[in-house]
Amino acid sequence: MLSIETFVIVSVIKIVIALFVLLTAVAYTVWLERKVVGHIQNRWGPTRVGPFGLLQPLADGIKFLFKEDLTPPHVYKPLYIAAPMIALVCALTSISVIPVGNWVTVAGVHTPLQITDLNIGLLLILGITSMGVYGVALAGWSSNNKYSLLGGLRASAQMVSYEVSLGLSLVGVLILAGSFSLRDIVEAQGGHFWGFIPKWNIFYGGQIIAFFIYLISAYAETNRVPFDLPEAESELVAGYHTEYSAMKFAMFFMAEYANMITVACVASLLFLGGWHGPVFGPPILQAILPIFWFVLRVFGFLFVYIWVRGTLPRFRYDQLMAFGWKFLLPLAIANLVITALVVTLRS
Amino acid sequence: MTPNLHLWLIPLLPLAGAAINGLFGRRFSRRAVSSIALGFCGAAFAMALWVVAQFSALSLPYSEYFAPWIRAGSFQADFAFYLDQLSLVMLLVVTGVGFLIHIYSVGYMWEEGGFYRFFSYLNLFMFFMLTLVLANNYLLMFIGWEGVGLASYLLIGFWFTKDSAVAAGKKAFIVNRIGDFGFLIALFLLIKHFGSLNFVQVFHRIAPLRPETTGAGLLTAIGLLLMVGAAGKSAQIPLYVWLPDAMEGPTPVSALIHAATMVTAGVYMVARSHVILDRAPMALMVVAIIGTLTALFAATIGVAQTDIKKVLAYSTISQLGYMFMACGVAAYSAGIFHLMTHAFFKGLLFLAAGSVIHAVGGEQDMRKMGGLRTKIPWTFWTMTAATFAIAGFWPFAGFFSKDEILWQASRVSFVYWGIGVFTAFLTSFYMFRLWFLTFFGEYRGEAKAAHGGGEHQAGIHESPKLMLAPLVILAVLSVCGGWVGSVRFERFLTPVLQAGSGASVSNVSTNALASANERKDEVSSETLLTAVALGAAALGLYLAFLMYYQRPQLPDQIAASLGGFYDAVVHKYYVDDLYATLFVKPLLDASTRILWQGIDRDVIDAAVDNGADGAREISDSVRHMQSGNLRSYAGWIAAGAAGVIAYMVWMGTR
Amino acid sequence: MVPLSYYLILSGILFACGVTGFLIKRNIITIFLSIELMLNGANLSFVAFAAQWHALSGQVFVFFVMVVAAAEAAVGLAIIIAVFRTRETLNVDRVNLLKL
Amino acid sequence: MEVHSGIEPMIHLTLFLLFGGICVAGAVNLLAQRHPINSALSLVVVMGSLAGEYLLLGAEFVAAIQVIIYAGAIMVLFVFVIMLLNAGEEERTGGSRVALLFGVPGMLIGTVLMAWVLLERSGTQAVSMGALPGAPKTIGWLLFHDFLLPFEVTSVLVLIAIMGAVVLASHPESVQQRNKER
Repeated sequence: MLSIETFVIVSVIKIVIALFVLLTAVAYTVWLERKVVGHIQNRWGPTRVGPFGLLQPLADGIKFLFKEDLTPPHVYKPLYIAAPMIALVCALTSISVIPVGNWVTVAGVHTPLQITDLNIGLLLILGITSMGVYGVALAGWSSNNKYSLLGGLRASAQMVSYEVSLGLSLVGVLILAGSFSLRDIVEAQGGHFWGFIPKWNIFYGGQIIAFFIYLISAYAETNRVPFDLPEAESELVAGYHTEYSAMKFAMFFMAEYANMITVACVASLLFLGGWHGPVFGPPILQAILPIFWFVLRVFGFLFVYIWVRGTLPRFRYDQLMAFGWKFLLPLAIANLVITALVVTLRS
Repeated sequence: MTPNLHLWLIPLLPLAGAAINGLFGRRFSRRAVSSIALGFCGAAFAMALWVVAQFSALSLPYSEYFAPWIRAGSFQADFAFYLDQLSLVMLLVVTGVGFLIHIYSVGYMWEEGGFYRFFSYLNLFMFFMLTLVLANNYLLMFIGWEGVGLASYLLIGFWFTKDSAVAAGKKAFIVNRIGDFGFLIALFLLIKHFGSLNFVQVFHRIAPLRPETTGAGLLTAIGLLLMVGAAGKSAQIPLYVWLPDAMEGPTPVSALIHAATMVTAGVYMVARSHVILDRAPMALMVVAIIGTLTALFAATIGVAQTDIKKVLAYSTISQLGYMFMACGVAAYSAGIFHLMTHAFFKGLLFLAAGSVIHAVGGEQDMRKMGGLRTKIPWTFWTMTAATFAIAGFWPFAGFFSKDEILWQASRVSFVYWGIGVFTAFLTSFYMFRLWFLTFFGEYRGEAKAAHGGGEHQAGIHESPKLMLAPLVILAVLSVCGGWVGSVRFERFLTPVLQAGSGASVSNVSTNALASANERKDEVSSETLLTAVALGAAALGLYLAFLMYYQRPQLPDQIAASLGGFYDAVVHKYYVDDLYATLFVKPLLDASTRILWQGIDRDVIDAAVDNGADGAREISDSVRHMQSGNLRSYAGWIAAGAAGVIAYMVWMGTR
Repeated sequence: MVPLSYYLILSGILFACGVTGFLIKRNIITIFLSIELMLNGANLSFVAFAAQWHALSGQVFVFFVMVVAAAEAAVGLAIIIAVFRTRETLNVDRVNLLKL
Repeated sequence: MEVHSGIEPMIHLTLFLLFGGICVAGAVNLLAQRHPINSALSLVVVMGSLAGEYLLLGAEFVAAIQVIIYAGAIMVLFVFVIMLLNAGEEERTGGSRVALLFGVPGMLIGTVLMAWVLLERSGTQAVSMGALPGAPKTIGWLLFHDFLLPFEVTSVLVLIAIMGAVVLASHPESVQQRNKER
C-alpha cells in the first residue's frame, strides 16, 4: 500500500525508463535488421557510422528530424496528421503492461518490474493493437492517393482478419494459466517437467501449434514479410505511408518496430516462460539475470523476424486472406478446443 | 405375478406397416408392399398368440399404462390398455381373421392399381380396430371407433374413380357419424355424472346403483345412447342402410371390415358396458327389440337380393341382429360367442364370394352364375362349410352360438325366440338359395373376358393358392369353431361379464348369468328348442332346394303371387328413399337456404368483406403517413416513445 | 462515491444524442453510427444497473448487445453497400421509393 | 486499487466527469460533423471513454471487450466501408418536417423526463469505484452456465449475419459470373 504521491512518482519513473528503453530498442532493432539482412544478402550492412555502424540509428533519427516535413496539397489534413500519432501512441502504450522481471525493492519501494500489473493486461494489449488499425487505415485514406488507399484497405483488412486467429491462439495459454495478468501467466510457467524440461507453455500440450499460429498472425499484424502487402513496394509504391515523410513517416516506422518488440515480448511471456531461467551469483546478479533471460528471448524472437524477412518471398493478397481465414483460424479453434479438453480432463 | 406383455406393440405394428406402405409404398414392388403389410399384421397376430400363451400366467384383468393423454381436473383419460377375457377374444378374432384376410387380399388385389394404398389402409384399420379393442377407457375406444370408421370410409371408396363407390363411402361415413353422435353424448353423460371414462372406474362407481326397473333414468339414457352408437357402427335399424352399399368396396374389405370385425365393434361395446345396461332394463329391452327386428328385417330383404355380396351384406346385418338380441337378453357371452363364430363363417363367406366373383370375372349377379361347383371345387367346398355354419346345422360353428342365443332369448320371452327361429329359417333359405344359384345348375352368364381370362366358360378358373389357403383355414374354423361349447365359453367370459353386476342386477341378467349352472335341469326344454331351430334350418334348405334347384321357374311365380310385398322387399322396403325424403332432402334445403345463403353468405362473408372494405378506407386516409422518408418514420417512433415515457412517469409518480 | 443516477443520466444523454443523430443526419452511415451510439448508451445503463443490483447478469447482457450490434453492423453495412451500388447515394432522403 | 481510500471519491468523481465529458463531447461531435468518417472516429472516442466508465464501475472485462470488439472491430468495419464507398460529405437535403416537428421535441421531452425521474425518484444509491468487479472468470461462468442457451442462439445469429452480409454485399454480376462458370 503506497501513498498516492509515491505511487505517482514511481509510475512516472517507470514510464520514462520504459519509453527510453523501448525507443532505443526500436532504434537498434532497425540497426540489427539492416545488419542481419545485409549479411543474409552477403553484404556488410551499415558500417560507416561508429563501430559496426552502431551509431547508424542515431544518424537516421537526426536525418528524420531535419528533413522537410511536407504535407501534400490534397490530403484530408486532420486525419493525415492524426494517423501517425494514433499508430505510434498505440504501439507505445501496449508496452505498459509488459513485465520484464520479478518484483524488486529499490530505495525501499517494493514494485514490480512493469509499469502496471493489470489483471486484464493481455486484453489491454489486444485492445490497443486493435486500435492500432486506425492509424494505418486512416493514413491510407486521408492521404487521398490510390496507392495509399489500397495499402490502407489491405492493411486494415489484414490486421482485422489476423487479429482473430492471434487472439484465439492466445486463449489456449490463458486456459492453462487461468488468468489474463501477464505476470500470473509467467509465474504459472515456473519449474520443470521431470526435472529438466522447463515448464514453458510452448512445451505444454498443443501450445507449440498455438505458438506458431501466434508467430504467423503476429507477422501479419505487424505487416512484416511475408505479409507486408500494405507496403508492397513493387505494387503500391510504399502502401499507406506513401505520402508521408520526415517525422510522420518516422512515427510509422517506429510504430512498426515498437509493435514488433511488443509482439516479441508477448510471445516470450506467453510461450517461452518469460524471465524464467537459471539464477545464481550475488544478489545484484540475481536481480539482473531474469531481465537478461527475458531480453534474450525477445532478441531471439526479433532475430527470427528479421531472418524470415531476409529469406521468405511475399504472399499474394488472396493467398494471405485465404490462409488466414481458411487455415489459421480453424487450426486455432481446433487447438483451443483440444487444450480446453485436456485441461478439463486433467482436472 | 403377471409378465409385462407389451400390449402397445400389438396396435403399433400394423400402424408401422401402414405408415411404411402409405408413405413410401408407391416406390415399392408389389411383393415388397405385400410382404411389409403381411409382416406387420402377422407380427401383431403372433403377439396376440404370445399373449394368449401367457394367459395362464396372467392375472386378468391386466392393464398397461403408457402415457397421460388428457388431464382436466379430476377427469383423466390416458393412453392405457386393458386386457381381459373379452378383449382377449376380440384380440384373437381381429388379428387372426385380419391376418388371413390380409393374405387373401394379396391374391385378390394383385391385379389392382393402388396396391400399396390398399394395404396401408388395411393395416391402418387393423391399428384402429386393435386400439378400440384394447382401450381401457371409452375415449381411447372412441378414437379407435372413429378410426375404423375412417378406414372403412377409405376402403369403401377405394376405387375412388367409381362414383357409386365414393357415394357409398360418404354414406357409410355420415350414417356412422349419426351413431357416433349418440355415443359421444353417452360419453359426456358418463363424464358429467361419473367423472371418468375409465372402464374400471366407471363400472366401479355404477356398481352400487339400483337397476332402474321403475321408470327410465340416467343409466337408461346412457344405455340407449350407447345403443345408438352401436346401431350406427353395427348397422342396426334404423342406421343399417350404409352396410349394403358398403359392398362397393373390394371384397376382402367387405369380409374384414363389414363382416368380421368392425361391424361387431358395436356388440363388443355393448357387452363391454353391460354393467350399465344391466341396470337399465328398458335400454336392454330396446336393444333386444332392435336386434330382433333387424335380424328379421334384414333376413327378409336378403331373400330377394340377387347380388351375391348384397345377400351376404344383409345376412351380416341380420346376424348382427342376433348378436344384439343376445345382448338384449343379457346373454352377452352368447352374443360374443356368435360374434366369434360369425367372424369365421361370414369372413369365409365373403372371401369365398370374392373367389367366385374373381372366378367369373367380376360378375356379382347370382342369376348369371351357376354350375360353378365343378369349376372351382375348393371355393365350393369351403363355401359349403360356411353356408351350413351360418344356417346353423349341427355340428357347424353357427349352430352352437345361434342355438345358445335362441335358448337365452326363449328364457326371456318366446316372442324373441319365435322371431329368431323364423329368421333362422329365412337365413338358411337365402343362404342355400345363394348356394344353389351359384354352384348348381348350369352356367347362365355369358363368359365375359374380364380379369377372369379367356372369352368362354373355360375362362372360369380357380383362384390362386394364396387366396385358397385362408379359405381352407377359415372353413376349418367355421366347422370346428363352435366345438368350444357355449358353456365353456361363458365360463371363460364370466369374470368379465359378471364384474360389477352384483346381487342388485335385474332378474333378466341373473337368469342369464346363472344359466351356466342351471342347464342340466332344462336339458329337455333346450333340446326341444334346438330341435325346432334345426327343423327351421332344414326347412329353409329344403325350400331353397325346391325353388332354385328342382323347379327354377317357381320363384317367379311366387314373386308374382306376392306382388307388392315382393317389390317392397326387392327395393329394400324403400327405406333409402324414405330416408332421402325424410332427412336428406330437408337437411340439404335447410343448409342451403339458412346456413349457406343465410348465415355464411349474408353474415360471415358480409362481415369479412365489410371489414376489409372498412380497413381499406381507413388505410387510404392514413397511408399518407408513409412518406417513404426514413427519418420521418423515426420521428414518429421518437414521438411515440416520448408519449410512452411520459405516461409511465405519470403512472409511476402519481 | 458517485451517485448511480449520474451514470444513468450519462447513458440517457448518449441515447438522446443517438436519437437526435437518427433524426437529423442524412447520411445513412452516420444514421447507423447513431444507432450504435444508442446501443452504447443502453450498455452503459446495463452496467450501471448491474452495479446497482450487484447482479453480474447486467454485464453479461452487454455482451449480447455487442453481438447483436456486430451482426447488425455486418448486415447493415452490406445493405448500405448494396444500396449505394444501386442508388449511388447514401442520403436517406433520396432513398424514399417505398411509398404510395 | 493501490491508492489510499481517503481521496478515492474525489478521484472517482473527477474520472467520471472526465470520461463522461469526453463521451458527450464525442457524441455531440458525431452529430456536428458533416463527414461520416469524422463521425465514426468520434464514435470511437465515445466508445473508448465508455470503456473508461465501465472500468470505473468495475466491469473490467466488459471494458476490454468494448475496446476490442466495438472500437477495434465493429468501428473498423464502419471506417472500412466509409473508405470503400468514399461518399464524401453529406448533402443538406430537405429532410422531413415530421422528424423536426415531432421527433426532436419528443426526444427532448423523453430525455428530460427520464433525467428528472432518475434524479428525483430513482432509489439509486451512490456506488464506489469498481463497485461490482466483473472478473473474466465470473463473466465466463455466467455466460457458459446461466446464459448458455442465449449464448448459442447469438452464435447462430452471428452465423446468419455473416451469410447475409456475404450474400448482400457480393456483386450481382460477379455472382452471375460464378453461376455461369458452374
